[in-house]
Amino acid sequence: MELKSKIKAKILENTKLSEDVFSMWIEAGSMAGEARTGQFVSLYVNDGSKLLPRPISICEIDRENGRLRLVYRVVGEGTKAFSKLLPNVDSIEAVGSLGKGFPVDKTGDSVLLFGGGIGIPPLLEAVKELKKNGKKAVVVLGFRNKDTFLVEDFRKYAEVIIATDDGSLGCRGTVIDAANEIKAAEKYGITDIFSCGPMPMLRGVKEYGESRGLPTYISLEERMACGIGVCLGCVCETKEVDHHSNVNNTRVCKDGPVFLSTEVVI
Amino acid sequence: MELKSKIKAKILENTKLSEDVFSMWIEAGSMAGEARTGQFVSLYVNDGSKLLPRPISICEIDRENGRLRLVYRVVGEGTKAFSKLLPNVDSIEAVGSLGKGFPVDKTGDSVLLFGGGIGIPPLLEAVKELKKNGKKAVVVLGFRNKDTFLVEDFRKYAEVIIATDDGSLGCRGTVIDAANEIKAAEKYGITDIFSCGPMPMLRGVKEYGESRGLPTYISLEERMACGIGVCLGCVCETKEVDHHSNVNNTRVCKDGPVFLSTEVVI
Amino acid sequence: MGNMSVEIAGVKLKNPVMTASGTFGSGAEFMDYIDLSLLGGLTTKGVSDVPWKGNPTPRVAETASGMLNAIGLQNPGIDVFIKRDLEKLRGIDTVVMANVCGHTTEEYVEVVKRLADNDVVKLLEINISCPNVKAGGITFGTNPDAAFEVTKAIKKYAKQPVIMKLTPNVTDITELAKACEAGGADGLSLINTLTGMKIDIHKRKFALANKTGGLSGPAVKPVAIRMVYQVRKAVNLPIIGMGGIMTGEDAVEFLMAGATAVSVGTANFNNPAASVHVVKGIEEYMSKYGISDINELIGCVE
Amino acid sequence: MGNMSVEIAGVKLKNPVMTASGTFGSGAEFMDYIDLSLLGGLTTKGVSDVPWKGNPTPRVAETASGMLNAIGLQNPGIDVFIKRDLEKLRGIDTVVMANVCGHTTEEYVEVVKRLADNDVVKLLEINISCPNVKAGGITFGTNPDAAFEVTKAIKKYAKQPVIMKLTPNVTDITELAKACEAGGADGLSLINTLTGMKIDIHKRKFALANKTGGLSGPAVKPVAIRMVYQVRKAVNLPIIGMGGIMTGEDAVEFLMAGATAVSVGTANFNNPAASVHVVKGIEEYMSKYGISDINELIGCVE
Ligand SMILES: Cc1cc2nc3c(=O)[nH]c(=O)nc-3n(C[C@H](O)[C@H](O)[C@H](O)COP(=O)(O)OP(=O)(O)OC[C@H]3O[C@@H](n4cnc5c(N)ncnc54)[C@H](O)[C@@H]3O)c2cc1C
Ligand SMILES: Cc1cc2nc3c(=O)[nH]c(=O)nc-3n(C[C@H](O)[C@H](O)[C@H](O)COP(=O)(O)OP(=O)(O)OC[C@H]3O[C@@H](n4cnc5c(N)ncnc54)[C@H](O)[C@@H]3O)c2cc1C
Ligand SMILES: Cc1cc2nc3c(=O)[nH]c(=O)nc-3n(C[C@H](O)[C@H](O)[C@H](O)COP(=O)(O)O)c2cc1C
Ligand SMILES: Cc1cc2nc3c(=O)[nH]c(=O)nc-3n(C[C@H](O)[C@H](O)[C@H](O)COP(=O)(O)O)c2cc1C
Ligand code: FES
Ligand code: FES
Repeated sequence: MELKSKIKAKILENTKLSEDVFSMWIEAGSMAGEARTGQFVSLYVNDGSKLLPRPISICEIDRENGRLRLVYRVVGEGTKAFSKLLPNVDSIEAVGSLGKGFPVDKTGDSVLLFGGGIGIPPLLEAVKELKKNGKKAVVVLGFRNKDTFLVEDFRKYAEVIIATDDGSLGCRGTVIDAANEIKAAEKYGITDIFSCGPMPMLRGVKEYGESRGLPTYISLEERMACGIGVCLGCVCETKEVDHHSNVNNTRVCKDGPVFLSTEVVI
Repeated sequence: MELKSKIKAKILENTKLSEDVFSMWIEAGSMAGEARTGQFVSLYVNDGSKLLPRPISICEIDRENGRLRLVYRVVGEGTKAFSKLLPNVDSIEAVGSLGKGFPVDKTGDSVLLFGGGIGIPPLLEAVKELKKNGKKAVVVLGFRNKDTFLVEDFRKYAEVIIATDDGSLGCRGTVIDAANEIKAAEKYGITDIFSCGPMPMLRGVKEYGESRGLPTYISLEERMACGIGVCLGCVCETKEVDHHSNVNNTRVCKDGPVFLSTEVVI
Repeated sequence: MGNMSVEIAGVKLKNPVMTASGTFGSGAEFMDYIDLSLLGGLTTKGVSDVPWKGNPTPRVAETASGMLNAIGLQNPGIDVFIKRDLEKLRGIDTVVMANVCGHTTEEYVEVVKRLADNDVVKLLEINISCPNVKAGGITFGTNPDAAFEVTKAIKKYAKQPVIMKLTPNVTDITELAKACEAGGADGLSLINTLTGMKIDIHKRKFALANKTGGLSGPAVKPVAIRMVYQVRKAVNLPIIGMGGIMTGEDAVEFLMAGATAVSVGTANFNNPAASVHVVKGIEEYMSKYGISDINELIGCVE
Repeated sequence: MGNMSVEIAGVKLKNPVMTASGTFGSGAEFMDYIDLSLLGGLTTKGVSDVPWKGNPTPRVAETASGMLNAIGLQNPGIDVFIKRDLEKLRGIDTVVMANVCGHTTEEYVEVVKRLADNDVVKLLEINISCPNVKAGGITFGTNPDAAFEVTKAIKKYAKQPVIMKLTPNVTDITELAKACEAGGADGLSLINTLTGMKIDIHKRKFALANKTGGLSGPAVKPVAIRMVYQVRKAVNLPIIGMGGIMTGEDAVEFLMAGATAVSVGTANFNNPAASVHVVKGIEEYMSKYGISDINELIGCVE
């Protein structure tokens, strides 16, 4: 068996998408070949004082060329350092791909995807793969304002509905408001829901999906130390006793980040 | 009064001189204008885990263009990081110029300079200035072997005598052996001695100079934390009670690194 | 290549590099990343008599050259640990040390009894020093009398050598070390984490739900080296040194300070293969300086 | 801009940023680098009744996100300090805190008496915690009874408010804090350095001639924040917080933990203007969040 290892991935592209959101393509070799939609990679900062990984979801997978796209928001010193890396000059250390992603192979015909803010990127690979599997994807994207990102990328594969907090673009309000406005689940004969975004949104999505009896997959975030399931730093409470931990806690990094909404307590 | 401050100096050149010795030119602005021969600058590593300065002697001063030359040996992680900086792309943080240098203005007509290993670089600016002041300079340089550096630079301004530990170039033995072999002090009517290098060499030079009654200036090294005279980390024992510290200890960074050999206990 | 094997309380390790409890899961999780048999040993996550749920999240936070954790010793309990986790390690050619936690002497003893006849476990490490458990735990670790008593109680039932793991959050660690020695300990592990705190100034909240957590990583190495040195001068027990080991050079520093073996902890989060890199780094050091037996290095700085 | 001034034991600081003893010389050395009047205050290097020569070199070593020092309190003695060093600070619009060290209660008292009528000194900081002095010093700092006694003795003669500076090398820092409070202290400074050690594995020697030294810098910040928080809950004295402050954000973290003022230490070695940058960083934080009075931040995290 081939061992997984930390790689030094060349930066192929690193461009600004909106005020504080950047898109990076890295040369990831076999890591890209094995990557699954909804998984994440652990990126490391090139600074001896910053030891822990920055988990970043996989936004697009180019398996043939061994490349991964990562879209990230600059929120702290680590992501700031990432935004300064120069394509074709710099490299970044990465471990991955990690976790369990969206079950793109197991859904029904028509999937509704809710993405909020920096939770949007991982849904892009999901809609691509859903489309490849011959399924319909409808995406509701929530932004703070009209300073959006990735919208055109989504339009290539799915119908896109936009909600903004300030109403400067699309529907004013939450992604749930936007979905309700057009009765999305009913209109598109939705069979499954995928979602990634801030916790209040995920709670709304959980309610939206469960109240309609739809399998609802949500991607969670938690502070991580290892990213590989060994430190128990990143747990989320579970309804039932977790298979691994033998208590009502599951590891977001290893058993998630994507969970069926009915399994976890959020 | 203009305050001194930490500058971000552009790397103008960063080339390998020998197996592990590099030469760097930095854009230092007014810092270069004020620099004196034998002073040093504090260089900082661009890594949050390494907080303390790396003191590096000034090898050449280009006052007109505001540039400084620093020649350093890669011995640890900080100097290794320096050696990877790219000219015209990277910058380096620096504080300086610091300390008291060689008294190029106060010597007699003929100065004998002893340099050993990575103690050699600061003598280059010294010979340049001695020559400019119309004085004669004779330089004895000690290397481990024939993998030398800066020799041609010195030849422009001074007569150069070489000693190597393994005899692969010049005189086999120490710089003192080489000086003795040609009776240098006597032959050149030496009036003063300047020296920089490892401690055993400095002890030899001190003895050589003092036994001949020559003013002997030696440049010392000590582990530093501040480089600006405030932590008392870098002291050297003194014969007399030191003016600043009021004990028999003087600060290498502030009151040195160059001392009259008769003042310090080494 | 020189001899790298060392002995801790009669148990031979092929090299002095182990992994630190709580940073290495139950060991098996690392099989995707490294060949476990390259390690001298591994230490499993603290296990208690019944499953523990641990603390609320956030449980971890990054700090300068280190991290804070307040996992709260979440673990599946001794039953699942023995039946499932230890079985995964059976047959792997490395020394397994089981780390044991509890709130009371009885709880420690219960776990030790259950492990007594398990032949996968070759060493017991008793965590009397976790700062994240409110009752019991920490008082054993800071009070010499309690440390003495719990060591004695455990020794009565333990069939494997007993390594007592000490906390650095004390005025004089040698007192604790001596108490454990007097209680019959076969070795000592040090250091556990230093109690620390971080505040998120933007949210005006503690970075950890538990407020305080344990500081680990290179930041604490100087404290760990000092304590290993102090303890080595105070007792006659083998020491497993840890605290901030990232490289083979860090490990050599612990050996020179007096540790017989070392554990790699936080570094596993920086690179899942860190422990194996530490082994290789020690090898390089030994060949660079022509060291024929690693035991020469142990405590060589006086 | 919001109000930045705070009060420590009746002494008003224009902002909460001071500098830490031993990292700022006698203050005047920094005039080449910063305008001292931008600081809330400055603390001078520890001074004793007679000149102290300190330890042999090497006295300092770098560690991950920190450093070790074993200066051994070299200082020119109280005479030169008063006649020369303090005079250079006369007229500068910042609060001068004199840091006092000694081996015995008598030595501390002698220095305090000598400073009693000096009008440049506005605060006294009593270092009962330096780990680098073999006799006296450290025992005061780790023993509550001794801390109480020395505080009481000093208070009898001191004319300036007395800030007792505590060591982090103890099992329970609140005991020491309470002892100083009972002895009449007007405030507390914390933390001094954590005792640490580094070995040069290539030379097989201690990195410091003194073997052990004091660890400071960002590496220790989580420990310092924890202790400030603990002490604030235990006593009713103003706290000057320190340990690893590099930026305004670090300073705000200390204020939120419960410090009324902060001291910038090791950061001065990374950048001689660090203390002034900390002042500016706090200003930026306040204006970003629209804070009208810095006192709102003090202890705001519960
Ligand atoms: C499974 C998962 C997937 C993610 N995918 C993305 C993505 O695709 N794009 C993106 O921009 N962000 C993503 N995030 C959030 C991202 O990890 C953080 O924004 C990033 O780690 C911040 O690092 P920093 O150094 O800039 O911030 P700092 O605040 O300086 O980081 C300090 C520490 O906190 C951790 N941290 C800070 N914020 C978070 C957070 N929100 N979640 C987890 N850890 C955090 C950092 O990893 C680091 O250890 C994801 C998080 C998780 C858990
Ligand atoms: C006044 C003075 C002038 C110097 N001039 C030169 C020069 O022109 N060229 C040159 O190559 N070197 C010079 N040195 C030595 C140089 O400072 C060290 O080699 C360098 O700091 C090593 O840094 P590092 O990170 O590579 O090594 P590390 O060993 O990783 O450094 C760790 C720490 O130790 C300190 N340190 C390590 N070696 C020394 C040393 N020999 N002296 C002082 N501190 C040390 C570093 O500054 C750092 O804080 C000078 C030293 C002094 C005191
Ligand atoms: C996330 C985490 C969990 C830990 N859990 C335990 C534990 O269960 N039992 C224990 O004795 N020590 C535990 N520790 C302490 C480590 O085993 C080790 O003593 C400490 O982290 C210092 O080593 P390091 O700096 O290499 O990490 C834990 C440390 C971390 C970082
Ligand atoms: C080089 C050095 C010298 C010090 N000297 C003293 C001293 O004389 N008196 C004292 O009370 N503290 C002394 N300290 C401790 C500092 O004042 C401060 O408490 C400690 O360094 C933590 O702050 P920092 O992390 O910001 O440096 C010294 C610290 C350093 C680094
Ligand atoms: S981050 Fe360590 S278990 Fe998930
Ligand atoms: S290095 Fe601080 S006084 Fe010289």
